[in-house]
Amino acid sequence: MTSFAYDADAGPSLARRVLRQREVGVFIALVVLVGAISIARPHFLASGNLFIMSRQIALTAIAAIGVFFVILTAGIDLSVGSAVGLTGYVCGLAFAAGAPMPVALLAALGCGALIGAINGFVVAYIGVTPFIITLGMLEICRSTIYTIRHGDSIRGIPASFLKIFGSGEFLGISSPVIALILLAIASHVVLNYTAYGRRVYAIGGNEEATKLSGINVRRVKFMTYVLCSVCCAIAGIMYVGYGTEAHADTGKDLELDAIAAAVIGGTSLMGGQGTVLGVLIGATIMGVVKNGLVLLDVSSYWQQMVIGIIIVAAAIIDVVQNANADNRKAIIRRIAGIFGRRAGAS
Amino acid sequence: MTSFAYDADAGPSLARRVLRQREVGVFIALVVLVGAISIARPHFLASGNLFIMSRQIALTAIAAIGVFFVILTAGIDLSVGSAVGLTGYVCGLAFAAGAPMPVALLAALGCGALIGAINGFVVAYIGVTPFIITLGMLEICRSTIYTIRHGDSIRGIPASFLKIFGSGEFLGISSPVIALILLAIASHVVLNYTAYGRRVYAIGGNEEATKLSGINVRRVKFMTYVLCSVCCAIAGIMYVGYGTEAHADTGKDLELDAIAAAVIGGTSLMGGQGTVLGVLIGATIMGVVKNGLVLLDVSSYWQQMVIGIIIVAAAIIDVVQNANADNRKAIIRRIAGIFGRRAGAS
Amino acid sequence: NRTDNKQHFVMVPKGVNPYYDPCYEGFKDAGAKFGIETEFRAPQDFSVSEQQEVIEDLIQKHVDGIAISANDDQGLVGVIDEATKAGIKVITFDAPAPSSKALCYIGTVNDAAGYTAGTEMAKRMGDKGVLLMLQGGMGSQNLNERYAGFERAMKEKAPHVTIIAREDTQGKIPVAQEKTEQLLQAHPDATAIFGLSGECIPGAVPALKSANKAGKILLGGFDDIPDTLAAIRDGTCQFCLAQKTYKMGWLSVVELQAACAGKELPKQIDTGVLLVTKDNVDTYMAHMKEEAQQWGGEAATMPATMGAGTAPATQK
Amino acid sequence: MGAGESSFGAGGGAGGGTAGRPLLEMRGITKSFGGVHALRGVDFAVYPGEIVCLLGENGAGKSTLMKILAGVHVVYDGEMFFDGKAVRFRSTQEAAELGIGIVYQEFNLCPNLSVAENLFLGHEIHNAVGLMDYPEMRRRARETFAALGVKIDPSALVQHLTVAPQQMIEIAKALGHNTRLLIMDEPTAPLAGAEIEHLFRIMGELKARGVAIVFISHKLNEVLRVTDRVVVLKDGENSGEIATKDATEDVLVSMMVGRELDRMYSRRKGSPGEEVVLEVRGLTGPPRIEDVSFQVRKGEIVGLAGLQGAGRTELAQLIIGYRRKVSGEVRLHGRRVNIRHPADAVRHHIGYVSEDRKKLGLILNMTVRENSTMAIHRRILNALGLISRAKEREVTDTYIRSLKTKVSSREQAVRNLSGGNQQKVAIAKWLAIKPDVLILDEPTRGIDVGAKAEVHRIIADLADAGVSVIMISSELPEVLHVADRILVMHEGRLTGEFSREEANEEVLMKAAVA
Ligand SMILES: Nc1ncnc2c1ncn2[C@@H]1O[C@H](COP(=O)(O)OP(=O)(O)OP(=O)(O)O)[C@@H](O)[C@H]1O
Ligand SMILES: Nc1ncnc2c1ncn2[C@@H]1O[C@H](COP(=O)(O)OP(=O)(O)OP(=O)(O)O)[C@@H](O)[C@H]1O
Ligand SMILES: [Mg+2]
Ligand SMILES: [Mg+2]
Repeated sequence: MTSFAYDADAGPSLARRVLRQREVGVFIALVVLVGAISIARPHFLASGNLFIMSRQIALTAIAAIGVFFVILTAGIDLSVGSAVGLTGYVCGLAFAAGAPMPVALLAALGCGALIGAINGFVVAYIGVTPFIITLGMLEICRSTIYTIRHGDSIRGIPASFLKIFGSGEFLGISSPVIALILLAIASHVVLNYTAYGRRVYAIGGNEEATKLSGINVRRVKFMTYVLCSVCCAIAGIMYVGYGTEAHADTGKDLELDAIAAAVIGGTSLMGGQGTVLGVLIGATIMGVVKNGLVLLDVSSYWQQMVIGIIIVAAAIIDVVQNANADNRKAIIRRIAGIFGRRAGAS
Repeated sequence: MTSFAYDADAGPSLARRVLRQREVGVFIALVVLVGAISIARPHFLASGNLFIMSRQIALTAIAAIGVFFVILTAGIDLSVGSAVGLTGYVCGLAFAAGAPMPVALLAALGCGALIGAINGFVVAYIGVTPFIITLGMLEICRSTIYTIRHGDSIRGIPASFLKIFGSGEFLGISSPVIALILLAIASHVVLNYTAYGRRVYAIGGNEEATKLSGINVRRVKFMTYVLCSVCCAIAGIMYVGYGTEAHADTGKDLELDAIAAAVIGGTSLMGGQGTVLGVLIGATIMGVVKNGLVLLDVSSYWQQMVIGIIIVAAAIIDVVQNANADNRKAIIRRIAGIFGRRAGAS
Repeated sequence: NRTDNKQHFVMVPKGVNPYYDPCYEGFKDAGAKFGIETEFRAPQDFSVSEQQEVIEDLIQKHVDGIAISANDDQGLVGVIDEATKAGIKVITFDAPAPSSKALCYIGTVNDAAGYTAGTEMAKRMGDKGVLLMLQGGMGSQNLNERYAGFERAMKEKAPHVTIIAREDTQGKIPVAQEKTEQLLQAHPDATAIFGLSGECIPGAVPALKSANKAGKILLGGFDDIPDTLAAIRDGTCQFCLAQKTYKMGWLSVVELQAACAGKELPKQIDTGVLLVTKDNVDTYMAHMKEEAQQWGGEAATMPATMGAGTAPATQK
Repeated sequence: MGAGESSFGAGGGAGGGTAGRPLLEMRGITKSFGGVHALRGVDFAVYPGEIVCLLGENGAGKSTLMKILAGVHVVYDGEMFFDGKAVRFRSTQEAAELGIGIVYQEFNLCPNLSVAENLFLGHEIHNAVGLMDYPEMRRRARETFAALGVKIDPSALVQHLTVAPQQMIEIAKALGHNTRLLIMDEPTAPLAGAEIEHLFRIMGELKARGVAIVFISHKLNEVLRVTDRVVVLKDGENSGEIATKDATEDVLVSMMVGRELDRMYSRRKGSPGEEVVLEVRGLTGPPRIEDVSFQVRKGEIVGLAGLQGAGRTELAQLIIGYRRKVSGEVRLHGRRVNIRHPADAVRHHIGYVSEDRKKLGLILNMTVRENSTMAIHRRILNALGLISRAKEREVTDTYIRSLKTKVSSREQAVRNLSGGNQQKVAIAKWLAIKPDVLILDEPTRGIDVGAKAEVHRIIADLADAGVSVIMISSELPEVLHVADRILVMHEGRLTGEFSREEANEEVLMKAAVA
């Protein structure tokens, strides 16, 4: 009988489930980074700092996991930041209107689901490019916030709520981090052990083939946008707890951080490639850098530059690490030959 | 059985070159928009207004054409805005250092070429995702500006320069518009009538097949990034003339507008699809909306929302118009059934 | 023959922001008092180009006067020129455009305001301690001027205070909160925080609270937005400096009227800043209004409470 | 060549035949894509337990008809009856639910998913807790493949597989769920000997179970061997039908082409020169090529035979610099050349027609013209350094004519061409570079008999014109008839070399397996 089994394959498939090579690269980058910072500034690892840093990372990572679902289908969601802002604001408004906590939470989640449903419907059932509709939603959601109260924050969030989502912690872990952990586990299971999850990857890999396999591609895509915005709603609620108020500018530009976290973590914007673990690592790298720069008293004028350089460095480490032996040589050779005319050649 | 009509190909090919169906959709949207606004507010068409509006559109469109080259290869350049800012700032610094105009211009263009070369090298020869490296460059370029003079604007730009690039006009057309027209024509020719342009589209269509056709894919990609940043430099110079100073914040968030312009104009972020004309129409739509909203006295709080809605509307018109008869029916049916449970079905 | 019908003045802020609400209130009230039609026209975002469009449009409308909060100095030279040619009186408020033909600038002189703030901070810190600073956008001209003034005052009045950090909040409250949290980690010895822009205090407050340092660390900064006032009431924030926005609006009408009456206007009127503390947090607005409302009409000379700069023109 | 006429198809014919009610009936099916009329009032019926062959030239409309049957194309005129009931599918799912399985002509797999995941995509298996039951899916996958007589690691990523295993996955997918009607659009095209035999055996078993099968192939010997009835399409219309037992290759051909045609593989008139043009010495490269050395003389046609996975494609890709070699050298006209990138190969006038036209051959969203001239941009520039449309048209039309490519216009997007015509465009691109050395990897895969003869004639003409040709083919008869000399590969090494005289299927096979 003809055998098509290539031992080359055994590796990837197993690894893919646990910690795919893909992540190792960025993970190394992360370890290096953490090492360097904590040597320069031991306080970096102090529980106090880890507490606030992890909370800040979690707030981004929750949104990042949301947009990760969308990116897996080769889509994109630019409305993430505005969705976080609006859902949080809605939560605040509900409280202001005297609603009990469950109602306020449902209002926020419902608002998120609605935003996602609109994005998803227009993308999946009308066929508009995700970039455009979600860009539109970005504007719409943000200006909705401003039209409600001309940008004023909503104060007077009930203590009962703040106790859970604000100061609230469990074994010294803040509520956003707990929420993130639960969300990450759930997402990992959904993406790797349910038909829905595999179909999300399938669409990113080959949408036509997925459709021909009798899968309702539209519905799967639609759902990814809903999931994304619901994650945003979770982040939005957490932000209200974090800020102890609902601010009008919460989540501004968050979409870029969220997408960057996913991509740094090895998610392909062309769809079908990426893992929840990678997203977490990506978000952590960004959070660590931001926190480290302040701890190291880097001048604000330079911080952005350092962030930029580290993002690129992480990506390059990642590429080199994922390249096979001789590609790696080739890459090194090119980097070396950068000044020589050889740089031009393939 | 070799049945192919020679006149038949005149149709498609001609159309594709001049105004492909792809554009008709957005073009209709644009016409509707302009019509509506000018009826509501005849002053919209007043030469004074057209002058300032066209100048603002041109500044975005020049950058949009740049990033369009990159997008055609299925890449992305997020550093567009920062590149515009930095190149303009470099131009200003050159003047501040007492350099004559040609030197200042070359400095800006050179700076652009350098930014593009770095992006291009890291993408094409090292293999980092465009999103990441250009995101890094976004941060790096912007913070470079700040570190130079802590964000101060550079004043005292020579009158000779301002005369050409600032107040300068020709038959009542401002210099940025003239620059745009020349750039657009050049780009159209390059993309449609040169081997290089053909290869740019080819890479977006099927990178491997292009490589196997004996084309140095790396070099072609590399060049698109250089071209992109050089376009940014042109925009940067124009901005200095426009603002009569070099501002540290010039070009912030411009990348989003530039990419949006391209995508609204029918460019596919998956590569291989799009035309210069489309980009121009896309940029114009955005400019017209912004300008129109101010003229129409739309409450400032609502303007963002209207912009969002119009962007989406334009995209939907585009989709519906490009769908063939029966797809169109299907889409309409879905939009109609949006509230019914049918919406969920494929 | 336009003399017989109402004059029409328009206020053009930098963009959409609650900060301008009191400005327009003052503008409106003055208009009502002096029988002038007033209008508020804000560009959609804080951009020169959109501000130009608004002004272009107002020129077509042949309004009588425009009060602009300039997004950019040079960028507005052109349009302001046009407007002046069209016989429209143009002044700037809140943010100046010195290179333009604008007749007068009414507002806070940032360096002076920074100096006042520094003086207050120095007084409260008692020439010792570690000061953390927050600023919304490192590229912002106004804020850099404020900082300059602030730093000068500190050097003169509290040379032993160390300004140990100056972080960028990007003008966003949540970012201000994150940065404050990080700063408190980086510098546990910090004794005071000062915010150069409006979002800093609202961001710093929850950070101080969750670090249980509310009230233990001296917190002050610019702008009297609701969040900040709330913080002053609950004692987390000790003071803020309110720009006299209502007064800017009011005086804008007064000066435009004077200009229309052919009067020569002073180049600059510093409306100064008002110190808001727990004691006057509920009353300062009323005072600011009263103080402003005595200008124009029959009012005579300027009282001493008026900040630096020249007296506003008064009219018969 | 009636070699394979010992048909089990006819043998089982008793079970089939056109007696009783058809399982499926299509009446007056008409379908057009924009201007292109793919089908005009086609009637087609299949009876339980019979194997029907749908025969026709490239672009005749076979795939389109089957895609309508499978619910891919939902917009068409005409009516369809399944089990006597009128049906009109709105999705592939609806067709699948009625037990219609299809192997598409083109691959439809998700490269980023595992073999098992692809196999069960759309009807995944869940365990007690409602999660994906991977062990079970892998187990069943192994079973299915075992039944198909192949061994594919179910947890391998599809992107690491070659065309053959991918095809077996497609077949396994189609067989999956209680299939009553199985459509196979050129299933054997990417397969070689062993797998084809297994496939035929499976088809026999299904037929015995009363499953109806539609079999599309351009390999007439297969058609005669396994089918009961042949339905012929020509230019989108029915052009006759015949019981296989009454048919011969010549009859079928004349039904397809509408005229007599000399299909005999044209033997070349000239003979190879003496000068060695291409020489490969100790070529070695990952993952599998080991120390390969051979020579090709001027105007010589060297056939490269072997089983799937023998490494022929890899060897070709090493030679043209698409893969990185670790040792060995390539010499042209006696001089050592350093080919590190396909660009170098093109510069040295070495062409490579890939075996995977969709992934490596064509740019589907571009036009026939743009694809045809993709490798010769430098040579069609006008005085201004711009691409000369005139020259492009000239080149394009030349090959549309000489390859008899069926296109609505040279500006038609290649995506919209029929499979075979796509293959012709892929070949045209390389003929256009006027190669000294041309490597063709499965060049006649999926193209009709007429076109096949054309390609063979073209290869012969090229050789006569002094071009050195390496033809990789899994079809031994083809190699035997076209090649002057035949090399055989096995597991990345050359395992045999035969002159045309000494070569025959037996010796080649022996060399290919050891
Ligand atoms: N999506 C499409 N758009 C436009 N034309 C199409 C499309 N699909 C097929 N065609 C045209 O319909 C005709 C029939 O195509 P089809 O694929 O059915 O031929 P075929 O018989 O399968 O040929 P082959 O043997 O090469 O596979 C061809 O002329 C082809 O160009
Ligand atoms: N394990 C693998 N991982 C990645 N690519 C592979 C692997 N095995 C083979 N390939 C590639 O698949 C392509 C087909 O090679 P294959 O193994 O089919 O040899 P072949 O002799 O060309 O077989 P065929 O008869 O299909 O031409 C080649 O490019 C080969 O390098
Ligand atoms: Mg076909
Ligand atoms: Mg092969």
